[in-house]
Amino acid sequence: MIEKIDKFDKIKILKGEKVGWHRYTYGNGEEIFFKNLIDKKFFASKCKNCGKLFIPTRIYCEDCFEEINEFVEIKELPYIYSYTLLFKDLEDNDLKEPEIAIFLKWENVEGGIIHRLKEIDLDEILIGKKVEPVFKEKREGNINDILYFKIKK
Amino acid sequence: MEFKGTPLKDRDIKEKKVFYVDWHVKAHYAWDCGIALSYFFEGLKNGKIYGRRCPKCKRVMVPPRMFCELCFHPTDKWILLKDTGRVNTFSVSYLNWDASRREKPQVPAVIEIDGASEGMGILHLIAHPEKIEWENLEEVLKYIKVGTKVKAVWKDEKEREGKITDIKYFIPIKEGK
Amino acid sequence: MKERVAIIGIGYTQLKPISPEVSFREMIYEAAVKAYNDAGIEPKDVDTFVAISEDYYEGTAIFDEYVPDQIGAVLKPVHTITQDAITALAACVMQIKTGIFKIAVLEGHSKASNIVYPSHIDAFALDPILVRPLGFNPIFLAGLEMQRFLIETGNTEYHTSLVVLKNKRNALKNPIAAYPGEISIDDVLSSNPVSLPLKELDISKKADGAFVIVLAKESIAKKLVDKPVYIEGIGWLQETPNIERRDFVNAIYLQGAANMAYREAGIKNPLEIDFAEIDDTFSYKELQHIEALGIARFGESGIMLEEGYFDFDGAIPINVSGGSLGCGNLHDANSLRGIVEAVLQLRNEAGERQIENAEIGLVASWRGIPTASGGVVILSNRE
Amino acid sequence: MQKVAVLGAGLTKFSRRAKETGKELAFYAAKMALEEAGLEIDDIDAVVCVSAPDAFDGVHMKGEYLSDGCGASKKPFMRSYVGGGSGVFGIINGWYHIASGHFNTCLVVAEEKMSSSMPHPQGIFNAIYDQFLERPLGVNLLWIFSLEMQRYMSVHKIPLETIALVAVKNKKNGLDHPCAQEGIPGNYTVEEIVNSEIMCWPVTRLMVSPVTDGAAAIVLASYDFAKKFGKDVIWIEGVGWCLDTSYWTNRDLYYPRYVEYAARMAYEMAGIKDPKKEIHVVEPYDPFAYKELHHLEGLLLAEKGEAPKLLEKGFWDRDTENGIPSSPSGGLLGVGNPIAAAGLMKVIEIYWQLKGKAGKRQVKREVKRGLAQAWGDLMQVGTVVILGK
Repeated sequence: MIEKIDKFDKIKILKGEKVGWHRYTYGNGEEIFFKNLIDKKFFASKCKNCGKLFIPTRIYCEDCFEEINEFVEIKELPYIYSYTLLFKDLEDNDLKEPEIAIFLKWENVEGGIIHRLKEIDLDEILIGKKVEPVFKEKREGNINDILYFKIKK
Repeated sequence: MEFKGTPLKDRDIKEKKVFYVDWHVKAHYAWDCGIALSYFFEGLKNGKIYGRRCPKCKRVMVPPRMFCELCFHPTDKWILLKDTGRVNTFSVSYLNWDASRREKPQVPAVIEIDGASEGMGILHLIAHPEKIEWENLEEVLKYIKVGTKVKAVWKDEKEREGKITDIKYFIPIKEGK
Repeated sequence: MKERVAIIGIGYTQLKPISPEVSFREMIYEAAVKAYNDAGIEPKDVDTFVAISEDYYEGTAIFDEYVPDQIGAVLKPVHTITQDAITALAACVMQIKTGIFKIAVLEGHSKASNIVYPSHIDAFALDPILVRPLGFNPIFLAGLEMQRFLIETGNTEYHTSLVVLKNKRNALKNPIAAYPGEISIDDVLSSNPVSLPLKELDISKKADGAFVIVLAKESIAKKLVDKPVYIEGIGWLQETPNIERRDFVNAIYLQGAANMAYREAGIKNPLEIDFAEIDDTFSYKELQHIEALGIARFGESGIMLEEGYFDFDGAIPINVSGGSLGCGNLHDANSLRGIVEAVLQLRNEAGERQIENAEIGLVASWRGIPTASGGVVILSNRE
Repeated sequence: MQKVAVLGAGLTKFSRRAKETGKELAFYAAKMALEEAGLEIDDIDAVVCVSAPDAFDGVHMKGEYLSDGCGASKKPFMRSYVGGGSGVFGIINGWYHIASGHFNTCLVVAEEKMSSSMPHPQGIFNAIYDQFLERPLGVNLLWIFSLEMQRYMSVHKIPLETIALVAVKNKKNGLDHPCAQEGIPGNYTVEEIVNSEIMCWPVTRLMVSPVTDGAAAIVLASYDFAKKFGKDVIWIEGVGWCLDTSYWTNRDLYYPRYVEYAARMAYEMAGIKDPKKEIHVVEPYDPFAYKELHHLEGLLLAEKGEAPKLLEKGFWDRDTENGIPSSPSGGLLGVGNPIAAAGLMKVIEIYWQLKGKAGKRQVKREVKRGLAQAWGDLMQVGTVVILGK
């Protein structure tokens, strides 16, 4: 280009945003997981082709690409597969209080769920620890129906 | 062949028959206008419309750009254009950006700016010459057709911010009818 | 078609934290002019064009509308791939190998500085029902992965800090790098916590920049330039989009992509490569990717790094360009920086960063949070 | 260059609002295509996904989100994206995966869930316009269509009633499509079309294709792989795509030159000298009534300004004897418009017509070669594919 901006005050920036918001209906898979979460139950989908169990429930097996229509309750509690102490909010500002994000898995069940951990003092070894959910009173079929998980004493 | 899918009614959602969750994404941006548009918007702030010329194909282009996309060659001159033009095409819109209905129509148009090369237009709005707001389709068609001459109506100088909206709208001018 | 595809032209701009003096069009145009000059051709000689972009990085819907003008592609076959640059490079290679197209161009850029809330955009990639409603800053996923990776492989935060030190130091010798620097292990270990064990200096900072690459089939490449760089093998893979199904320890996507690329390039042992430009969006990712590529055995990438195996003068120099930690994070265009570095090395034009008699280079990409997808391409200057 | 065959096709119901997530819609369509091709997911070497703006489904990097529903876990996966043209571009993207010799089979999945975007999917299109020069004017998607329609009508002096015949034809054809969106097909008179509510004059409500959720999928395979499937295999004979400048206000919108360039590329590859004779059935992109005619001229199947006249003579009707049936599927106006999946639905219609499996929609005349075309962006991209027996 044979001409460039060489004075700072000649630079123009235009502020703006992509308009619109979003409303996501749950699919057939998610619906089963959260319908049962209202009753404080964790459900997994079971693939009749490979026999694997998956949390959260989905209507297809990601590995065999077969349709799934069998769903079973998983009674035992999940364990902490990994955890992290998170210091930032969505605007990349420091959180008032850092919080613990966790990835929970169930024994011999594929997948797992992301959630938050509370009532914890930090020097405990967390990996592998069993946790139990603390539910909201009024549940409506949302991942936040679980307020948080805490270590199963 | 059995085709799958579960159609829903508006009611199903309003009456919460199905689960759903909402989210408002904060997709905010501070876009760099760059060389050509910074100059163009500076011009608008001063009540002027500038085009940019390509030395190889001689096209005078608006909106301006620092390179000619056909010759793939740098453009070399700022050309002061008139703030009048000709309607290349127009429409009569009863819709806002989000598909909500408008009582009174708006007239978006591609306006070829006088002084730029043939066919060089920009998108803008055309208003009623006196009442500013159009009553209905019939009234628009009395004033506007492909080829109608139009003139820019500018915001007051102190209100101008260096944006495309510094031109409030265009209005049809006499000999165009 | 048996003929290889070669890179014959590269064009790129300075990488910078902000670039307010040029629009995305002007920035890309500059890179395109350089690429066509480097390849000794004009845009009208090009048969097909591929660009990479993501709507929410650009702030526009259907961004491919705004691609053709600045790369000289008006009224030509042009399409956008919304993925990393190596997957898009594969799109160019496959088009040329159909025999219909002789010369192709690939464009990728970043205007990350224009995004006001980058973490909101990353969060918008999370599953809207299962994860996003929790409201976490999506960087938590890197924290979770780094935690498990360090525990299971035995690599330590000392090793991940060493990656940052190496790459920022390498960037001192790369004139286009946005974040070069001489820092210590302690600087990294004591930097602000973000999502422990992930700290501020473990994370590559965003940068703006544009890249254009010209490719041609071998017979044409040899006529046009005297130092074509050949694509010996290319691979790309999607592990899974679901956070709960991904492997937190092994980069399965790179294992799969590498197998594809090694097989096509006839590489039996990864140690045959002379250097590599590997995704280092986060410090631990370079180690994870080194192990996935088979350059180091499971759990040994940290030790080999410590012994200088991957230093500029080591057995297999990794990220001599400075990587993302040294040059800046350009989203999906990161691997274009890697490809450009590999081309400069294989043309013996890397100046102070030149690796002696480099013949085979590898570039590996990752699309960043929250994906588990990436690609591998193997380049050489062997006739 | 490897010859590429189409071995199977799948579709979901088209609906204004689907309960399923985009992943699940993609799964249903992909699974159906695999079943028709008699293949398992392990037979698939690579997966291509096409989908229009991420802002519809409301997920950034939407290709990643959809990939497991497209069967792409642990496979080479690529999402290509040319706006509205993506539907037909999906088969082109899959074509070069195989024609290059890199893969033997490729699953192409097109998905769109527009209903997630609020307050109305049309609002999402505000962001396709230039943020500096056009969005600040409060621009609506339909502006650009009505501006183009006005230009097309005024240059060729085409009456609104003639253009309305496209909507009459397609909505009638759509009655016979099993996936048609509820309330979209129907028997309408020209008057009903012309006098329906004005949206953006000269565009009225019944001339606009609806907002739709849906998915489509096809299975592609190389010549050697497809030989096992006997004789009635459908082949890809030609592909073409072309993108015009983004400065749409500097182009004369009366004629889609980018569609012509794409069509010429495909005709050349297919060895077609006289398209009007050698194309036996066509599915041009019809998001708006006038657009079908606009595209038929770009595809060189009618002279400039002639498509409307031929329409009046029934040249494009489904049961024409000597004309070229256009949009026998019912098109976007008659079946629904889930953007990327709409484009692939049109490709699938050509595939089913050539296989004689279009049921009540089967055209009367004999067909050996058909063309599907999609359009997109700011009146800017043409994508063309030619299928043959």
